[in-house]
Amino acid sequence: MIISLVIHGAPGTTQGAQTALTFCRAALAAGHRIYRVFFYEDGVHNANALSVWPQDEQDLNAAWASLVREHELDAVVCVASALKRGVLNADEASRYEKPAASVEPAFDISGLGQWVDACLNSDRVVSFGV
Amino acid sequence: MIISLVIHGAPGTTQGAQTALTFCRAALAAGHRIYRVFFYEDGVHNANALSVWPQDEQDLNAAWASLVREHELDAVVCVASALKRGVLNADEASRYEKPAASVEPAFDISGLGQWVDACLNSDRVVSFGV
Amino acid sequence: MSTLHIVNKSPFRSDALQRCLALVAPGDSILLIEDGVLAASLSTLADSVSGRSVTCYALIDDLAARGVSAADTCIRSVDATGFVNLIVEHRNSLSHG
Amino acid sequence: MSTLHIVNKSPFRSDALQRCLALVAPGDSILLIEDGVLAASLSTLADSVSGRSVTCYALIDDLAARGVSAADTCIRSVDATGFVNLIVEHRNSLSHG
Amino acid sequence: MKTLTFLARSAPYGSSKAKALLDMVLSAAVFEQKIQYIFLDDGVYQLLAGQDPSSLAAKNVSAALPALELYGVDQVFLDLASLQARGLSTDQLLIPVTTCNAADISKMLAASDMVFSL
Amino acid sequence: MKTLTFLARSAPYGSSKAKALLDMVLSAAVFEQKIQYIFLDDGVYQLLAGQDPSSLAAKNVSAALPALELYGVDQVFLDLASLQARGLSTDQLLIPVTTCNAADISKMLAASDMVFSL
Repeated sequence: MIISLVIHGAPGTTQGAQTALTFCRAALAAGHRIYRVFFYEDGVHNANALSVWPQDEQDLNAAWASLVREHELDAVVCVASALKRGVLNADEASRYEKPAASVEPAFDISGLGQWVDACLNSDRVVSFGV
Repeated sequence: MIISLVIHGAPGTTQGAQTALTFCRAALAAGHRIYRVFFYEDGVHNANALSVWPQDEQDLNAAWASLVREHELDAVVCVASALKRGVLNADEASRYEKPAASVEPAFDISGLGQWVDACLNSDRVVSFGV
Repeated sequence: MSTLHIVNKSPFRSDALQRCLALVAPGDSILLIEDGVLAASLSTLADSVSGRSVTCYALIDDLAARGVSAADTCIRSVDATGFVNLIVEHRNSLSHG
Repeated sequence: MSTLHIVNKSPFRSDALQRCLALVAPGDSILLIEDGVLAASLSTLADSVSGRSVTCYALIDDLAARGVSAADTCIRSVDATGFVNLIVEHRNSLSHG
Repeated sequence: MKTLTFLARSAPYGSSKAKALLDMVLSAAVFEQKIQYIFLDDGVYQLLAGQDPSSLAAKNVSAALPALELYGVDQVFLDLASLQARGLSTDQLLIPVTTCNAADISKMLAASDMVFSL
Repeated sequence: MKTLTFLARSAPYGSSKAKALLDMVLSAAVFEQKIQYIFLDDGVYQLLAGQDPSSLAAKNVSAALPALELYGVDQVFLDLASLQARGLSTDQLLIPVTTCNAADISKMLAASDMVFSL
């Protein structure tokens, strides 16, 4: 089955991002196809490349980046949510005259159209961290 | 009177940071001394220098930075909260081998000891965004 | 020697106001802010504090934003300066999460 | 043609479970996750869905983390694979915010 | 074409949820999907006339409501019980909406491909 | 020395609030302030024995509880009504605590310089 995920919660603050990660791994292990993982609102913080987790805690940002790379997932960060929260790629950093990019390169930054596209092309869309 | 603020909420996601900003301005206008503004948990996102707000919305990050500069406020970001959320100064970016700093320079990054110190040296401590 | 109880959550979605009412003592005050002001439009809040020597306030900007008004004259509107004054007048404040 | 209702909030702090129960239809299922599993330890949930052809599940990792267990055998524990299967078996899912 | 159902259940201004769901609705409308936009629980406050968030430096969420029909979002519902539980009535609302009850919403959910609730 | 009162009212693991308040308590303890640490509402779940969050890749919040006294945090209270409302009893708790009621908490609040609640 073709499944997409929408993630609303920041890692560390609420549990939703962790639940989504575990769900995503289990869906892949069961042979389902993950069409897209869409990060919305505070969910975009999962794609922040600058976060530094304590050594005695699981680095949830690294775990997402690693899962995305390993399975070549289509991981999309909502651009409006990301800009407001300081999650930028190099183009945006340059355009808005910010000193640095901050998005983990395994994630794409795009619009809500990518979420609609995921609805159209998936059998199921599951929301986490609402 | 000597007042300190503790801010738990991210700007834009919940209203607490905006309420705190308005409270802080009113307290200053009434002649009170703001001993410290302590940003904790998701509140550290108020100090993110990379955020880009839509042109038709108030830039809450810029509003905080401007208030802090204008009144030379002691604005402190909790280091443990900030690291996990990717709000770093140049020293930390270098130490943890991250590509960039992201904290607005008007804010200091320090520990919860600064919050305890604020409790000891203030007549009132008010929490926002819990 | 009194506490300013600050409630910022809708009384319909969260139990924050109920938990506040369980702890409020005579001489304390309650200040509704943010989505908490939605409780100001209900008569139940005024009934709950009636006879308990508890004063209720609501932040006027939050009422106006939502287009609601206080159901009872016993709930007083305050602006940001009034909020600061309430903090000064009470010994401590408790922001109910 | 049924819905999987996902509830992730404590039944004591939030009205999410109540709002879920107001919308649940025969053939639907309820999955408790995160702080939502705290409802599994109460007999009231089992009573609420009794006779309504609604099946209740709780995520086992979330029960174990909090040291609570389901009060009633009618609330079934599932792991992450079971969660995925529930998503597959239901036409859609509704994450109650 | 898919049937997408949106449950607007949060009061405006206290959080970004009302705006975040509205943005999803408008995006889905651009792609011409079948949309059911249902206001219930605290979401009914989004429909109240007379909102003025200017002093909060926030955008008026209700300003977009009259334009929903232009976007092709013509299936807008209001849960009457939610409105009444809050001491409100339909003549206080900014736009005309079709009232419904919990059983109606359950039926709409059963006929939906995907459901989003904020 | 100031009297700081901490109201732990959130269940562990669903959010970072339990850990965030604990970190505040421990920091205040380092500065040797008078601390009242009160577990009530869903915060009573923080005291339950048998928590095992290893499969959530989360740290066990309750692991720090037995060390509280070493940090000088010896005023730890539990709201008995909150515990009972959740179908729990004191013999299910990880550490011994002094039970209290709402009136006791109101008195502690009145005697506090600052109050923090998460």
